[in-house]
Amino acid sequence: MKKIKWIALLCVTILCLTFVFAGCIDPNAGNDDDDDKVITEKWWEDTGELSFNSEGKVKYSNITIKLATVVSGEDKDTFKSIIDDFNREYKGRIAIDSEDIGQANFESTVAQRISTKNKAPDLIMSHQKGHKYFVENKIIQPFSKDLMEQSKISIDMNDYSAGLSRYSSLGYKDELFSIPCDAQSMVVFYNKTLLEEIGKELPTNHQELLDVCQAFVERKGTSPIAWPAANQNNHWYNYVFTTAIMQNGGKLYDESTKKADWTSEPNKTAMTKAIQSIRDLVASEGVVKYAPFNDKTSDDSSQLEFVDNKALFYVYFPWRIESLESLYKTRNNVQDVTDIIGTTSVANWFAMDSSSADAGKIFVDSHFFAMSKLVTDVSKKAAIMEFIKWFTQRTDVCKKWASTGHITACKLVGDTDEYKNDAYCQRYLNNFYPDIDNLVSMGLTSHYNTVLSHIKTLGYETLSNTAADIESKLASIQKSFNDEIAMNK
Amino acid sequence: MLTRLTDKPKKTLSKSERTIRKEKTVSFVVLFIVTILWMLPLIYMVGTSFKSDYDLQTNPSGLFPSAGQWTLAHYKSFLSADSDAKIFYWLGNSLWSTLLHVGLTVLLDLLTAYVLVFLNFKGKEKFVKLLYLWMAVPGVIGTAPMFAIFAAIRNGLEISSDAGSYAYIFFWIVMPGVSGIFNMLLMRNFFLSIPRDIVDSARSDGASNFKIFTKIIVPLARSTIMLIVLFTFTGSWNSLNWPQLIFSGEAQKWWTVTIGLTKFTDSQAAAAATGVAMATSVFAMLPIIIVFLFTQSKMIDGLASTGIKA
Amino acid sequence: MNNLELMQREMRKSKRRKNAVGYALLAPYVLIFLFFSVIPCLMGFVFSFMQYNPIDSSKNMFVGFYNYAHLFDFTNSVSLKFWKSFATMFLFDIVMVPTLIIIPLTLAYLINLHPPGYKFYRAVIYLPSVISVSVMGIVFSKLFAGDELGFFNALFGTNIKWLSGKPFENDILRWVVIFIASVWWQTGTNFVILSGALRNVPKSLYEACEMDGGSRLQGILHVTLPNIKSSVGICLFNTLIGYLGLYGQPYVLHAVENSIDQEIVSPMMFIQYYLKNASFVNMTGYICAAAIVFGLIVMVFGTIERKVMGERKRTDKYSAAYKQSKQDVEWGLSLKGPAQDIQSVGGANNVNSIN
Amino acid sequence: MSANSAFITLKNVEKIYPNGEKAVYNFNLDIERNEFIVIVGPSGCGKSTTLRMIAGLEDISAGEIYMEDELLNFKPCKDRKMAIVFQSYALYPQMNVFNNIAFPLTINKYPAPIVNSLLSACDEVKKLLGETDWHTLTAALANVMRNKGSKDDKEERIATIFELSIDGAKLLYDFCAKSASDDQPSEDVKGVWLERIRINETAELEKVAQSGIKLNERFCEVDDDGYEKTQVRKLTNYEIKKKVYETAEKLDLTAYLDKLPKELSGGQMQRVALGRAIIKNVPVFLMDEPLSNLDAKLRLTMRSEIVKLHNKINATTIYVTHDQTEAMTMASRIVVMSRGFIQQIGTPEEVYNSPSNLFVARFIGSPSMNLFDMKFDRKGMRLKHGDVSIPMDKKFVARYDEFYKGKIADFQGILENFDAQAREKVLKIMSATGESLSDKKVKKKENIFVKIKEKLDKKKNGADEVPKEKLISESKLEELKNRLHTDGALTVGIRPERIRIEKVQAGKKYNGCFITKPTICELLGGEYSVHFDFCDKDVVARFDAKSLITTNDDIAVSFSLEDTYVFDPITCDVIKELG
Repeated sequence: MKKIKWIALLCVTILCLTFVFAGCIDPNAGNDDDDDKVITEKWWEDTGELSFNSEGKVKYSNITIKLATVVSGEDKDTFKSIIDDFNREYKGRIAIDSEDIGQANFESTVAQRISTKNKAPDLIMSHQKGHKYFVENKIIQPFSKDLMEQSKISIDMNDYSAGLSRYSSLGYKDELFSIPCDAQSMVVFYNKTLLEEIGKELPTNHQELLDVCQAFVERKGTSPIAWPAANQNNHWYNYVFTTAIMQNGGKLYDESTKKADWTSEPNKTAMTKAIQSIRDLVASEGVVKYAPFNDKTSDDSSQLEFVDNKALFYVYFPWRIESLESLYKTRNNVQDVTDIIGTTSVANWFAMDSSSADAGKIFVDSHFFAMSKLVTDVSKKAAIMEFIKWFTQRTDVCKKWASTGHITACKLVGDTDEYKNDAYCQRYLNNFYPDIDNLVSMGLTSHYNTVLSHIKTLGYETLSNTAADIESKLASIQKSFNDEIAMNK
Repeated sequence: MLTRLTDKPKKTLSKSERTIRKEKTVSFVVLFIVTILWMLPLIYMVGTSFKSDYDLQTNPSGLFPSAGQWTLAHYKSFLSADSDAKIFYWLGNSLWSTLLHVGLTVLLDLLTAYVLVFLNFKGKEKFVKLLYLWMAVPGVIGTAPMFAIFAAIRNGLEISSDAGSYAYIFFWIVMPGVSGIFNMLLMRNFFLSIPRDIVDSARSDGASNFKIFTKIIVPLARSTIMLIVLFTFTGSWNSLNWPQLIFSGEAQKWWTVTIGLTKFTDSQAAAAATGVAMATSVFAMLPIIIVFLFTQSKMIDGLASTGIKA
Repeated sequence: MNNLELMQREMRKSKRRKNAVGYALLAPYVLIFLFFSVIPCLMGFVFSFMQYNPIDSSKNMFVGFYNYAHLFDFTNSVSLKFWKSFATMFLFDIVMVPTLIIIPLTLAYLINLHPPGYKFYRAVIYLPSVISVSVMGIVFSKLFAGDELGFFNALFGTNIKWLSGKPFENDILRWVVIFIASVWWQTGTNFVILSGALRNVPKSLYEACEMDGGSRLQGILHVTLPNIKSSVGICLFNTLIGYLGLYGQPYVLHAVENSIDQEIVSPMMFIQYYLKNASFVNMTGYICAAAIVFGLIVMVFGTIERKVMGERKRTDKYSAAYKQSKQDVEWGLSLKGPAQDIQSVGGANNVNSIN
Repeated sequence: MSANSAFITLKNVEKIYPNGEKAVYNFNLDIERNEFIVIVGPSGCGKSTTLRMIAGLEDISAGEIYMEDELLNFKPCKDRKMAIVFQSYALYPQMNVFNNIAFPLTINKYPAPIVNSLLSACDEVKKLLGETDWHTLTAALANVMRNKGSKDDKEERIATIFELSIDGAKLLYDFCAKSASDDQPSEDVKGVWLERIRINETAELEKVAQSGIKLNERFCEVDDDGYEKTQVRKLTNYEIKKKVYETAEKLDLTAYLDKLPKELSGGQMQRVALGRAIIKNVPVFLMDEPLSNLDAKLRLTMRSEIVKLHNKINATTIYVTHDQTEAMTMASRIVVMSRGFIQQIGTPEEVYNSPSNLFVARFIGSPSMNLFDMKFDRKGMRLKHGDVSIPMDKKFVARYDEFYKGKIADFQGILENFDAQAREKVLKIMSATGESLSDKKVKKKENIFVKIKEKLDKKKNGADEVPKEKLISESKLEELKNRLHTDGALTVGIRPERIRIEKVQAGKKYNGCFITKPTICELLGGEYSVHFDFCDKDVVARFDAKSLITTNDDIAVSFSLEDTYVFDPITCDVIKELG
């Protein structure tokens, strides 16, 4: 008898321990997929109250905001200098303490830190793809309307590019969760002299691109396009392949069910056309010598191709421009490259029928601001909104940030002449992103990881060996995509 | 007492001596080849860490850099302060956490085995039976919930200071491995083989439990302790999946060597970083090799002295 | 209260004191053992019946056998990945575990013949097991690099893509590299234990066997192997459990050429991939279920190993059979009747007649 | 190959260890069949090495060992038809007693006649049916068939009950199984069985006739000139079982057949080791101090057991021990050894009563022989020590002179050509005297000048320094020379039981006796062993325990000349023996 008593005791302790950690069980069977949910009960709170100075503006007394940003590449220094400008301007009132976390596990780190309240950031600046995940797991809180009225700091989504601002509600009816700040994608640098040599114009659609490449190969014999290495990192799949899909009218996943429906009709032809468009470039060996998949390419070697005038186009991130120009100057000992290196965008490159509306779309990843649920002090919230407004709507700040290739998402700034004909924007930015309303991002799915990894598998399966049957690949990868989503609901 | 002859008689090898001589030569040849094979990777690693980048491309098949290509560039690169390979921190973290892990395990195993064998109290047999049953349960089942507990308690504690969370993380790296059942039962089996009259006589001389433990039991258990040190050391130095879970969000300078060096083997690792990868691994391996050179003969003899009974 | 009760109370108190000391000294181990292995395992068991989200606890709910149903539904591609990862691991273990017992045993046997310079050989053979797994990964991925920069490719002028190949299809070469690296890395530990055991076999047993007419091979079979069985048992258990939870080697020596994120070739990697990645946070229940199933399979192997290597219950009853034959002889005599007593004692098949 | 009649002969066998140390010096011994040879000596005297050389576990550096005129030197030990019992028993820890004993049988092949199993089985069953009464037979068979147990067990039981061979039992079992339908087989079934036997026999005979194999009456294949052909085959389980049971019976281990060695006591383990030796049924037994790990009481019983066993299976045994009582009680012949040299070979009585030198005298017998030094007074023809004097007769003096002349001749022979043999002779003598090379100070008239000169010479011509043995033999020669003309001390020995002691009564006169007080009186139960000082050495004597004796009684000690021995202290050889 004693033994059974002993075992029973042990089981009871275990059960209650799991409940403690599992938290209260309320089977909110609500399916989180429909996009205009209403927040039933708030998982954040407001404390304290605002104080105003003479002009009726909110008075801040040395509030420090911990900012976690995903910006950690070559544009890190510019971002740091912008933050220093802000701290100088708001000295004694607001101070930004920014920390950059690597792109690979930014979302899981921030989620874990906020959920375990350990070194949790107050403000998050990260790629749009992770924000739906944040709101699903109740990591971030919205910028509430009445706070805006109280603090008289209003951020209105109409001032921002339509393409990006539609994501700011993250699926919650007229809530403002994340504010777009910029957008960036893969852009194209091209060699003007080489273009004149082969007597061609800048391609405006897929067919023209093929002709230019064909002509270049006949004249030069080297690969016209230098891609980043697909086997080294996922950039090629995340930006170029997705843009091709967008330009052919494809959708990565169905908005409402969040599942991939690549085999049903409207999307299927779009996906096949997208794959076909890239195969045109990659398949015929001659056109693109360095297909992104063979193991010799690396980011540096493809850059060398362009700098040594072997490649006509070089597809890479915009912030690579300075190092690209300086490298070109040294390698070809030329003083001024303005009339040698031109810039354009991948718009209309992959659209099979260039007349369609989607032809100009570019898949971007844009930085959005979001506030951690742990922020409670109202004046701190106001300070955060002040900073966001300062960062996104100040033209001089946007110009400085644009110099690293991030086009501003705010129309107020974008439309001003000062921004448009600023030297850098003039020469590069406007060519990189012809129409910011055509920028498309990941959208509202918390399974961004599944989406990206399956797009990558699709890309690899269908493009690394160009004879693969597209339809069967689409079906099999879609099945794995949907199974994973089903598991992760 | 044998009388010694001044001049040695002519050496005539008898049949059995000849077979022993033949066996020795065969084993010498085989072991020589095996040793060469075992040394090859190590020599290659050290050699490549000194090759200049140019030499890395042109003479990959040379164990050592070709003339004039010796360079310390790779060592300089990761030793400089701002480089992202924080090798010193990694070494420090790995060393002290492994030593603590080994020390705790040995201490705990000795204590528990001593209690289970030499002290008697109610429910001892039941506990041992439970241990034997639980030995079959692999630790993998507990990883996910343990991670959840780790996160939940950290949430509860709300540690603000860096040192606090550093200590908390390493508490969770060291502790799970300490209660390994296999080692403890190994020690218990060894204690069972010690004749009881040694302990009884000591106890009759009035020795307290503590004195018996330190003076008699521990010296006897030298070989099993060596075995446990051998298992726990390699186990904790090479542990990969649990620390990876815990370090997912932490600063790089808190990582252990094994986790740190996986940075070079990840798919994202740049292909051209061979030199730096080799230099870092040589540097990471150095302290352990030095410790090994001193202890290995003592360790191996210790292991063999009293044999092991499972 | 006569002294009997007094004496009993005294005895009870001393017993209680003895128990107290026992429990006190046992407390640290029991606490750590309970907190770090028993409770997590049981919670894992409970979570496998729930849909559990560690970050946002409002989502947790009991789903009964939903997770297990998913796991055992082979059409679901995620579960399929889990079961396929078993296949490669078993195939690899069947080759790996015996090798990691045989090679160290032969090396230990050779070392025990003490050829000249054996101390140096012993140190070198044991050296790699001190090195961390990622260092081994770096060295062997460069040794067997696919392009002509790899050491062996350069040495032999070949261009074999060692570490490439899609998992489950054409990555046999990669498993060969992992095999070689693991043999190089892990022989040391078993080698040291087995050479210790070999040295402890008493020499007089070999002489006895030789005198009884046993050849050298029978010497090994009847004297060496039984005596080192316990040490072989230890090595086998450790290697088996280590390689069932295979994670380090394939992670460090992964397919470099066309690395695909979802490179899952062993159950541990499957669990680790979905645990580490925060975006799969809702799958924790499913992962616990997978871990439970994987744990059970490892337990089955563990117990089989213990049964095979453990003390076998001795069943033969020779003394009983002897008594039986003694009775039979008397019985036979009584049957034959008194007349032939003398003759039958001699008995046709006398012992010495045979040789 | 010299035709020597002895069963085992060892011809000047020597053993040199790889590091150059010589352990055994020309060991010559002829062993007859059924002898119980005991090699006895202090530890490290080379006795175990010799045994291991005979067994084949150690290599023989020089000399030959023959067994039945067959050279053993290069034969592996498994072909030497010898069994060895180790001091540490060397039982296989993982096997139970049955398997330990059966081990030699399981791994070896034994010659056996090629028997036509079917024919011999039919013949046996026919004989059985004829002899025994049908009803008792069928009752017994039914009984065996009824109880549970495997087919083999039942066959084995039938074989033991009716003393058939295993094939006969198998045949009988088949018959019973076939006719198992009616449990009490009636009369006519016997006819059926006989009929079936006949059919089998005729069929078999035809086959044999066709194949042209000739069979003798016991159905064993016979070659042309009538000798039974033999084949070498493994023993069947039944044969092994029978033999192991038999051996276990002899050593009454039957109750422990299932136990593991670690569960047995010292005595039982020892008997299992003996069993494993006996079962091989080999003519020669080698035992390396088998009893030294047992307690005293058990040692006594085991001693008699071993001797009884030796006689029962009339084997030849070579037994090594360091305990001289075991040697005396068990041996038919004793070999006393010291530092690799044989001191004496002889029956226990010879070794006890006429020891060849001081070492044997001192070693054999417990309590050991009393030895004391006395000066030899040639003129007075008596041995004198202080006031004690023993009159000697003329024969002794002649013997004395003749002994020393012989010795001097020997030493001169050694010194003439000082080669290896001579050196070994010196070593042999020293092994008896107990001196050792290292600490021997060579007494030479040397003063400081001689030493310096010597050193100079050595350095100058670098002559190899003179071997120590030569120096020692020179000094001994001189001592022997002056023994002829001057009176040196001699060592006199007498066995304790040969000394007569009486308690001194007041009145009685004791002439020719030595009156003294005992220093210790040890009561051994039936008698006292009385210690007293005599010629300033401690001497032991026996005294019947009927009357009490204490250390303050006076005792009168007397012994007769015949009971004494006289040894020369220089070479420790015996001069005068008993009588």
